[in-house]
This record gives sequence, structure tokens and C-alpha cells, in this order.
Amino acid sequence: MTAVELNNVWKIYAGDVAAVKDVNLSIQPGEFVVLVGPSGCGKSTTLRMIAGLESISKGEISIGNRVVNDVAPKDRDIAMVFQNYALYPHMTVEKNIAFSLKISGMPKDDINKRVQNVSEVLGLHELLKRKPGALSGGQRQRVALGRAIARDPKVFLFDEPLSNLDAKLRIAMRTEMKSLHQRLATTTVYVTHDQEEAMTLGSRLVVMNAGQIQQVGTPIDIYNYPNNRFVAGFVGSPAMNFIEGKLRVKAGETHFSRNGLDIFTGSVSYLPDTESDAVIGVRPQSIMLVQKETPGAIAATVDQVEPLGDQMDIKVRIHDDTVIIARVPLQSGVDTGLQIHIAFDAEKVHFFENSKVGARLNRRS
Amino acid sequence: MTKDTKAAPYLFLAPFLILFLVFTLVPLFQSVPLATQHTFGPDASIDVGMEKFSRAFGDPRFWTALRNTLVFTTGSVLIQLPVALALALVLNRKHVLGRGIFRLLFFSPQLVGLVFVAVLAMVMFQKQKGLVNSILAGGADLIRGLPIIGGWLPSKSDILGIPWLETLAMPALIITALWMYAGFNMIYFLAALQNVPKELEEAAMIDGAGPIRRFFAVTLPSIKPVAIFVVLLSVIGSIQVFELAYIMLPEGMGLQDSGLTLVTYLFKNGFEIGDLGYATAIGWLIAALLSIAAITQRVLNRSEVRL
Amino acid sequence: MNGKRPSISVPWVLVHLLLIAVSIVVIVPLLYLVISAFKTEQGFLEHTFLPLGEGALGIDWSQLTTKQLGRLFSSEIGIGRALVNSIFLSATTAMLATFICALAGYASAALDFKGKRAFEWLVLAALIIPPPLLIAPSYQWLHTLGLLDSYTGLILPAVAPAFGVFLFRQATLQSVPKSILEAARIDGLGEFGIFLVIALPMLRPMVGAFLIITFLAMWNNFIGPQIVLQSAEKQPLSVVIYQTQTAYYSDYGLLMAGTLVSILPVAALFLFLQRDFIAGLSSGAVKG
Amino acid sequence: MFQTGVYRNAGTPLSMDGNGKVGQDGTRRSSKLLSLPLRYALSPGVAVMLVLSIISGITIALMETARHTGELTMWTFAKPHYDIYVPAVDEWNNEDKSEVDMFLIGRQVMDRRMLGGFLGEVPTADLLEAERSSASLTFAGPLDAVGFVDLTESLEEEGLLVKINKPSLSPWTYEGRIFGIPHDVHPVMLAYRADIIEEAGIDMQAVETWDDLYRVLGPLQQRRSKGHPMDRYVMSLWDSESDMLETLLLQSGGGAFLPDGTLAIDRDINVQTVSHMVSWMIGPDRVATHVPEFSPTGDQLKLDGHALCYLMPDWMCNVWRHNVPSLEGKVKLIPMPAWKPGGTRTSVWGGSMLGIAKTSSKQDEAWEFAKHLYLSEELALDLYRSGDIITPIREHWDNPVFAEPDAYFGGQRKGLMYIELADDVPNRPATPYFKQAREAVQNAVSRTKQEAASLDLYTPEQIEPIARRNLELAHIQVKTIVDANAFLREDSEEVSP
Repeated sequence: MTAVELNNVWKIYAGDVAAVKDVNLSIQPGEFVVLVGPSGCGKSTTLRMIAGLESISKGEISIGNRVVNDVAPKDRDIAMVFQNYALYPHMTVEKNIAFSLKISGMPKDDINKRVQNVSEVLGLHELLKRKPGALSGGQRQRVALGRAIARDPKVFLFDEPLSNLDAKLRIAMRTEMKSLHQRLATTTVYVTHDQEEAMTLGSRLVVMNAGQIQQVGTPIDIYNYPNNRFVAGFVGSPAMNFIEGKLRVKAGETHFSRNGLDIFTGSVSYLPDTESDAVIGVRPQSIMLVQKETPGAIAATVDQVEPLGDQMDIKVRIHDDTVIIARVPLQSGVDTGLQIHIAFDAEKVHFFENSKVGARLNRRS
Repeated sequence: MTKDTKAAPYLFLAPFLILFLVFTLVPLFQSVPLATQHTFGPDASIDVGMEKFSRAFGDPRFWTALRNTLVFTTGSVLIQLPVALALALVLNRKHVLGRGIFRLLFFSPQLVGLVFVAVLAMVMFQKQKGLVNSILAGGADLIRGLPIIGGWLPSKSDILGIPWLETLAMPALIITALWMYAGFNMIYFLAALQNVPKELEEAAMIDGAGPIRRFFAVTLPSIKPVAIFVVLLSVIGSIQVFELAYIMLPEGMGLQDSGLTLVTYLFKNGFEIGDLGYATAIGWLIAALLSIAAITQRVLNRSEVRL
Repeated sequence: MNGKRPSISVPWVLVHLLLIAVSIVVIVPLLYLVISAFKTEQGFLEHTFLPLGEGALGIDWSQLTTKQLGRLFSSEIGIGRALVNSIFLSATTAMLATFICALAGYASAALDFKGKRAFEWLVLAALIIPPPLLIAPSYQWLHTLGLLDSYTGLILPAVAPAFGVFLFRQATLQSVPKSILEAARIDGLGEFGIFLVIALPMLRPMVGAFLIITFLAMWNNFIGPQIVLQSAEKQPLSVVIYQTQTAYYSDYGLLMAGTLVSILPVAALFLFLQRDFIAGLSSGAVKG
Repeated sequence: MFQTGVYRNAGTPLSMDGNGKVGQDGTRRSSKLLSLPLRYALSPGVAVMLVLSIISGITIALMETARHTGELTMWTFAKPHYDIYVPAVDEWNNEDKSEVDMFLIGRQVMDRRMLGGFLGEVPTADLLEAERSSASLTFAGPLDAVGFVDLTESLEEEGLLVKINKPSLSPWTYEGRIFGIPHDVHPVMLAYRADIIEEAGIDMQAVETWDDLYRVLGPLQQRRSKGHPMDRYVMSLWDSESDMLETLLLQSGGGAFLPDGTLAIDRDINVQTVSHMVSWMIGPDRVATHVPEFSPTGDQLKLDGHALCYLMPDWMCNVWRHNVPSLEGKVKLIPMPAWKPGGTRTSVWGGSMLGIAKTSSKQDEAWEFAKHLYLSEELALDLYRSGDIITPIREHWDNPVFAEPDAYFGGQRKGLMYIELADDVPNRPATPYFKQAREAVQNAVSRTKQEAASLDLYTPEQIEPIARRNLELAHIQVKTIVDANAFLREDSEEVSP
């Protein structure tokens, strides 16, 4: 049994603009799936198709093994939390939470019990008689959450629910949502453009771009083994460094050079023999400061230094002015204008085809 | 999307569309053939082609009505709107006491309603005993003793006999409209002024611009879209002036047609004589006049106003 | 007052003097109306304003009378029925027009459907049809429909003004976020329920403003009842007052009393809905 | 795995399959709208409107059912008429004949509604008392479109035609058909302030012409102080009073129409009369002033003696009696001064008829009531006693009531004086263009007055060319309207709408 299943789902707008292309996805009960991608990638549209707010152009969506293509949103047994909370401004918090229950004809006593329960879980007791206009952003967010929980749906749908909050609150809410999900264990589909949020929240991530799924997997999986150059660049902060060049792999020996300079030499597992144009991807966290004599060391000039507490991001330039960002310990004594040497952690370099898709070359184990 | 969601928008539009079709579009289309007929009421009619239009162009009373209407429109816009803007500017200042009360007060004539304002004005502009002439005569008495001006003043009985409603219909109408609408238009200007960003004014103040400069350099350009909207509304409304004149003036138009307006003339022809054809032809000419006004404002304001 | 004392300066005094002067110009006619409503035919002639004489505040109060008001409600003039007619016509029209325009304006702003662009163009085009053009053909058409001398013939043409649809469309775009409608859809409301229970309350300032606008328009409608209604007992105040003016030309006291009776209900209603009205009017103007 | 831990204690029956949830089966949907929290849709404004609409609607419904509707309805336009008819109508209703409901409706409103009713086939009253200008409106279409019942035969059959004073019938006789019973004769006399004039030792009986009048009374014109205009004039006459202008034009033998109804605004007699009238109204020695009729202002001026002489049709006696009661005994009447020695000493001002609407379903009852109201001797006497109006039925003129001295007019036998003039009342043809012609003539007089005054031309001879030009313009203006009436063209052919 799957909680939500998308089979070859397309969304095509007037004028043949495809917002979602052939999406296949199967979500297990109790999973917390995060759809993540840059704005306009089709993640929201996908979510809205699950909710029934957008019609499905092609394909099939089922919720709880029931095809819901022609089922009205209210009958899909879902609840949704919107980016701007979408609270009814003329109703009190209590009424907002109780609204859908009332519509469904639930007896008054049961409604009251549910509202009590929900407000207990979310700490809304003080706010029940207030109207949304009198609440802070975080409180509104909580009420929106409460409204969704009260329905006790089969699936929660979240459409960038935290993006209107300030940074501190956002992080606090993340934790709260995570623990909430652990308590309720309700299937959740969550949309965000913030990869960090996606990584912390999701039990599984679905990275989307240009209407297509790029990769599905656990956060660790995706971080460590991005399927293609897009995913690699999208996930992780600061973003992965990409350097185009020539790749030659022969007998387990990998050699990557650019404009005549050796960038990387070493042995990379699961990389088939080849000799081609390629792109090497290195996360700033996988770059080490080394001595000049270290094998594979590259000379670089420090352009900029950005301290971040006990670490710092440095922007360096190598011989042909290619810029590389690296994250190094604060105590390393690096400063602007200095000549230093860097090297890449052989276990953590990624190779991609130098093509539009940029598929991964070094297969995972 | 389910079936009833797809039907819903059409069901929502249906009441409007049906009523609009029946009570606006049908008469609109009927107005074309009707303008080419001579009628006596809704049942008896004869086709006369374009005769009604040629008659209008050769009809001195039509031209009188057109001239009066344009005088009223010009007078209304040129006097009323600056007054409204001035009141709004004053009331927009933070340190004015009782702003809410003044705003409500200036707006209050609007509540009386056109018909009732007309009745009130009819009584107030009476000769001899009307309030307007009484006040004017009283005022004249007060300053009669002054040198130079005092000697030029007309006599009391002349002032009491000022024939507002007979031959001075246009000034009387313009004054009445000023009284009634200045406060109403003030509300529009006030709303616009409240949307002028404070920073702009402050920046200009820091740049050393005086109040007058600030008004022309900052305030006026900021409220230009609303100002043009209000001018257009006033022009359109003034061109259609009817109740005020019809109820206020003897026989609905004063002496020598001094207060005959286009819509009054339309009404008289259509409903006091029964010639609906001529009334409709005049209606088309009014429509032409209004579209000239609308096009003018569009040209003047190409970029700012989006309807 | 926010605790900040206004600085009293020469311009400050001048501005207030000006405001007070304008206020007097505005108020005097209204006072004149009220005072005249309590004068007899003779009293009106003898005193321009208040009857001065012996009495409190130097005014001869005994010269003022409510006789004129009483006469208005007698069977001779029957302003009571006209008052009820006006209330019925105005309230019914205001309600229907607001409902119909809100429904259509909301749909054209918040819902997706085929022909949406065409509808928007229709509304914009309808805004420029000048009412005087339609007077004569409407009369002929109402005659064909057999709606002359009926309230229906007066109300129906007034309840679908295109500018109302336009106003509500703007208000919906401005103050009803789509996500709230979607939330309601997920919560299980039907489309009509969403409109009634979710959208209408959010459009409240415009609803209040439009109710007043349409109420006033019908209350002050003169040309409509003049040409559509026939029976004496069906006439609203606007026509009855005009009729009183032409039949009782010389009795200005009576005329002013009738005018007073005609404007008091409107003033009361306006004061009640004032806040909404100003808000709606302002938003309409600024976004217009 | 599908836990609902939060609700473990809620006791809510939750099924697990998602299809059978409470309220989500179609059976409850019909009642859904009613279960909505509709109070959210009811903003204060909507609630108020709803309440107002319902209450007023119910009130109207109740008033409609409670409303007493007589079998016949009648509209009149004049307050004095209304007041006179009230007892008569009550009496008629008490006698258990057909019941009559009478309404007072302002003239402009009545014009509109009468025409609207006749043309739009919506109900008007069964009986309409119409003033001349109103009745003339109904003649603008084809003859069969006249909304009044043709009474010619009925009047003839009952021998009424011979009984009625001839000139009184003329305004209601169109194309030889009579569409109403005349209400009045309305001869005009000249009223003068006897108190002031007699005190000055002037004998008004010596006045025969207008020139006599101004010569004799001129010295009484007064100036309160130097440099101020006069506050006493001989005559009340002003260009804004179109009725007065018409009265004088008719007296002089002029008028906008020839007896056959042909338009003749620019004829010589009109030019001469207008020139004279204008000469009275302008210049340093003007003798006429403006005392508006039907106006509180005018009444005050009458009390002040602002003008010494007034045109006084019979019905106007009643207006004075009521509006300026304190002038009792201070006013007297003489026949109007003639334009030439031996000329006509009276004219006509106003006039109304009682017509029966073709749309009436009770034309016979209406005819009965109309005869009673207009033709019975009893009413004729009432009309005189309470309205000062002389009946057009000649046989009642012998009644002694007309010979009673009238205290208001210094004990004069006013009734007889008016009756004596009845034969000389000028004829006025029925015409659809009455109103337009009257407006055009008035405008011509008004313009003549303005132009002459601005050129300092004050004698009739000097004014004549100006008057002629303006009257010619007025003639052309009305002629255009006459010509535009396609119904009256020879080759006109009606089309159905």
C-alpha cells in the first residue's frame, strides 16, 4: 500500500507550456517527503495537483490506492498548509480550526474535543478567541498547522509553510514540525525551495528542476551522491564548486586537468575508464589547505575571506583565474592576498558529464 | 477539478450577464433604430431616417442646451475641483484639529441627494425672500458705508431681485453643484494624498523645497492619476446634469432656456412631448460628447490610468 | 490626540479660520432646511432664518411648528407611503445589486474559466455606455416587456451595473488571496459557500460602500421612477417631493419639511455604515 | 502505522478508508448550504438592508391590501380645484353611486404621467382634469392616438353643446372633435389697489385703454429715496410670466396661432403688442414690475403694494383671497383696459377640462361623474362660492349667487362683472404646439426686452424692429418643430415598432 502515488503525471498549461513533465513518485504511509527545487521547477504545481487545486493534464494520482484525478479536494482526505497560512481573517482561531470539521457535519462536542486536543499539542490555548489579524507570524503558522492537524487527514500537504517567517523562527519551527511528524506519523508532502530546510525535515527528498524529477532519495544520499550536476549544485551550502576540464581515467588512476594544469590526480572508486571532457565537483567542505609539497596541491591566491564563527569561507583563484570557494578552519591563518595551496578530498570529489544534463560519472557503490 | 467547480464561474456570472443583456444591451441595440424614428410614445412611430440628427444640428435650442451643458461642466471642473483639492490639502495636515469632523461635515451635502438639494436650492435662490439674496443684501448693507466700493454696490432691492432661477440659471447651478460635490471630491483627493509616500515629501524638504514647490514637484505628480480620474468623473457627471436643473428651475430650464441642459432637453422631447426618436438622437450626441471627453483624458494620461 | 501639542502659529490659526468659514457655508443651507421645515407658509415669509422675538436665546419658539410634518403624513400628501416605497426600492436594489455584482466581480477575479478575458472586456466596455442614451429605448423596451408601472421595472435594470462588477473585481484582486479560497476548497466548502462565507466577509469594506452607493442611487433616482412608475401610490420620495413642489408651490415650509423627512433616513444609514463607505470609496479611487 | 495519536482520547469515530468519513458522503450535501455559518456573510450593512427590505416589503403589501380603492380615480393638478372638489366627491361617494378617489398631482408630473399612460398603455386615472398646456400635449400624434375619449357625440346627444359658453370649448376641440368638458370660462379683469388709488382721488372708471391707465396712475409710482429704483409701479407684468404675456396678446387680437390652428407668431398684431408690453417693462419711466404669482415672495410684494394693478382672471380672485387675505376690501376690479378705444375689455388666462381616459374600463360611470362634477348647478355654485370660478354653463349664470356683493373686492358684484365679459373671451385653438409656442413667445419677449434695454430704446416704435426680429425667430423655431412632426405629414405612413 502506498499513501500517495503519482504515475506519469503531466501538467500542461495553455500554449503547451509543460510545468510538470512525466512525474512518477510513490510515497509510503508515514513518510515525510520534501519536494525541493528552485522556484518555477514544478514542485508547487505537483503538490497542488495532489491537493486537487490544479487539474491533472495527463497521468494519474492516487491517494490511499484510490485514483483521485476527479475527486474534489475536500474528498481527498488531505489537509494543506499554505505559504501565507490562508487563515480566514474574519474567524477566530478556534473557528478557523473547527471550520472544516463543522462543514463535514461533525457533532459539536467532538469538534470541541478536537480543537482542545490540537491547541494542547500546539500550545494555542491562549489564542483560541483571537482573530488571525491579532497574531504574530509564528502564531499564525501554528494555527495553520492546527487547522490541518484537526482534520486528521491521510496526507498533509505543506506549501512552503515556513518561508514567511524570520530566520530564527523558521529554524525553531522546523524542529517543531519534525517532532510533530514523529508524534502523528501522518504521511506528509512538503514543498520548499530551501535545500537546507529540505535536508533537515525530509525523510526522503525529491529534487525537481524544470518540471522533472532530478533525484529521489534520503538527504544523506542526495548530499553524498547527487545524480547530476543540477542536484549537486542545488544541495549543500555553500554551493559545490564546478570546474570544467579534461578527465582521463585509466586503470583506476584518475587524472583531471584544466588548461594544462593538473587539478586532481588520485584514485576514485567506481569511475569507469574514460578520456573525455568532464566537470569535477567539489564541495567547499571537501577542500583542504595543504603544503606546497603535498601531491595534488594546487597553488591559489586568496581573494576574499568570510569568517563564520569557528570556520571561514575563502574565495581563491587558481592559475587561470578559475574561482573556487573553500571552507577552512578559522585558525588556519589565511588572509586576503596570501598565496596558499589547496587539495581535494579524493573520497568526496564528484565527476559529471560536460553536457546539459551533466549526469554523474562516478557511480555509487 | 470536479464538474460543479467548472460550472460555478458561469453560474456566478449568469445573474449579471442575463440582467445586463436584457436591460442594457437590448436597449442599447434598440437605440439605433429608435434614433431614426419619429414617435408619439412607445407604440406609434414613423421612420424618418437621419432626420432627427439633422434636426438637432439645425435646432437652436439644442445648441443652447449644448452650450449650457459645457458652461456647467467647465464651471464645475474649474471651480469645484480646485476647492476640493484645497480642502483635502488642508485636512491632510496632521496638526489640524477635528479632521474627522470637518471631513464628515464637508461630505454631508452629498447625503442630501440631488433631488432634495435641487428643492432646497430652488427655495434658497428665490428672489426677494430667498436666503441667498437676503444674505447678499445684508452683506452689501454692511459694507455700503465704505468709501469707493460702497458707492458701486447695487441697491438693496436690486440685490434682492437677482433672478438666479430665471436668467442666471448657470451660476446658480454651478454654485449648487459646488456646494454639493466639493466635499465628495475632497474624499478622493484625501485618499490619494494619504498614499503619497512620506519619504518623498521629506526628501524634498531636505532638498530645501518650500511648500509651494513641494506641492508642484512632489504632491501633484503623486496624485496625478487620481486627479485625472476625478476630473474625468466630474466631466462625465456634469455633462449628464439633469435633476438639479430640471427641479430647481422654473419649467425645468429657466427663462430664455438659460438653464436648459442636454439631458433636460432629451427628457422634455421624449417624455413631455413623446418624441422618443429625437430623445434617442440627442442621447447619441451626448454619447459622442462623452467619448470625446474620455478620449481626451486617455490621451492626456496615456500611461498612468489603468481602468 | 497623541500627546503632541499642536503648535499654535499664525498659519495654524488661519487654516482653522478657513475651515470654520467653509463649514459655515456648508452648514447654513442645512440649518436653513431644518428651520424652514418647522415654519408655516406665513412664518417662512416673515423670517429669513430663525424667528427672532421674545423667548429663550432671543428666538420666538412659538412661531415654529410641527404642523407641516403632520400634514406630510396625512392622506392629503401621503408621504408615509412614499417613504416606505423609497426604503423598499432602495434597500432591495442595494442588496440585489451588491449580491449580483459581488458574485460576478468575485468570479471574474478569483475563478478560472473559459472566456474570462472576453468577460473582462465586456465589463470595461459597459462602463462607457452613457445612461442618457438608454433612457428612451429602455422606456420603450420596458413597455414591450409590460414592466411599466411596476417595481420590477425599476429594480431589475438597476441591479446589474457593470461598474459594480468592476469594483468588486478590483476589491477581490486586492484583498482576497487565492490560497484562502483553496484552503476553503480543501476544507470542504462548495464554490458558492466559499463566496458567501469566505470571500464576502473579506470584501466587507466594498460591500458596505457599494450598498451605500446603490442605496443612495436609488433613493435619489428621479428620472427612473418618473418614467417607469405611473400609480400615485407607488411613487418614491424623490418624485413625491417634486410633485409637492409643483402642486404646493407656495408652501415652502411644507416642501422643506418633506425634504427633511426624505434625507434623515439616508443620513442615519450613512452614519451607520460610514467607516466601510469611506474605506471602500478610497480603495476604489486609488486603485481605479 | 496510520496513527491518530492526538485523538486517542477524543472519542471521535474516525473510519480509516477515507471514503466513508462523516459528512463526506453525498447524502448530507443538500443540507450543506444551510449548515454554513451564514452569519459571516451578513455584514452589518447587508443585515440592515435585508431587514429594511423585508419590513418595507411587508408594509407595502399590507398597505396595498388595506388601501381603499374607489371604482373611479381622478387626477387634478390644482390645489384650489382639489379643495373645492373634496366635499363634492365625498357627497357623491356617500350617495352610494360609483366611488371616486381623487388625487392632487403637480402639473409637470401630471403631464408626464398622463402622456406616459396614454402612450404606454399603462393605467392613468379614469378622469383627468387637465390644464390647457397638458391637454394640448395629447394632440401631437395621429388623431386616434389622442388618449382622451371623444365626447363630441355625448355632448351633442345630451344637448350640452348649446348650453356651454362657446369660447370655453375651443381649447379642447381638435380636428372638430371635442375631448373634454370645459371647466371654466376664465375671463380676465384688472384688479387694482383701491385703497391706494382712491385715497389719491383717482377714479378708475375713467380708464378705458392701457394708455389711460398709465397716464392716470403714473403719478402714483414711488421712490423710497433718491438714487433707488422705485418701489411702487402701476402694473404687474413681467417677461418671466408667460401666462400674462399670452393673456395680453390674446386680448389685443393676437396670439401664437390663428383660429384655425395655423402658427402665426410673427404677425403684425403680435409685434405691436409685444413692443408695447416691452416698453412698459424697461427704461427710466417703466411702469411694470415683477410680482410673481404662486410665490410667497410675490404675495409679500402684493401686500407691500409693489404694483397697483394686476391681471385678474376669475380663479385668481380665489388665490388672492387665500394667499393675501389681509388685502380684503382693498382690491377692486374693472374690465381690462382696451388696446384701442372701443376694443375688447377682457381676455382669458388658464383653463382646464375634464377628460375621460380611453384606457378607463368604466367610461360610462366616469361620464356620469364628470357631468355631475362639472355641469350640475350645485357644483357650479360651489365652484363660484369656494373657487370664484364662473361656470361655462350659461343657464346657471342667472343664479343670484353671482350677484352677491364680494367683501374682498370692496363689495363689488364680481360674478356679474365676469359673466358680462364671458362672451368677449377670445377663442384659442387646440394645438399640440401650445407649449412650445408659449415658450418661444416668452423667449422672444424676454430677448426683445434685454436688447432694447441695452440699446436704450424705450418707446414702442423704437422697440418694434427688435420685437419683429425676435418674433420671426420664434416663429421659425416652432415651425421647425411643427414640420418635424412626421405624423402630420400628408404622406406619413405608420410603422409598428
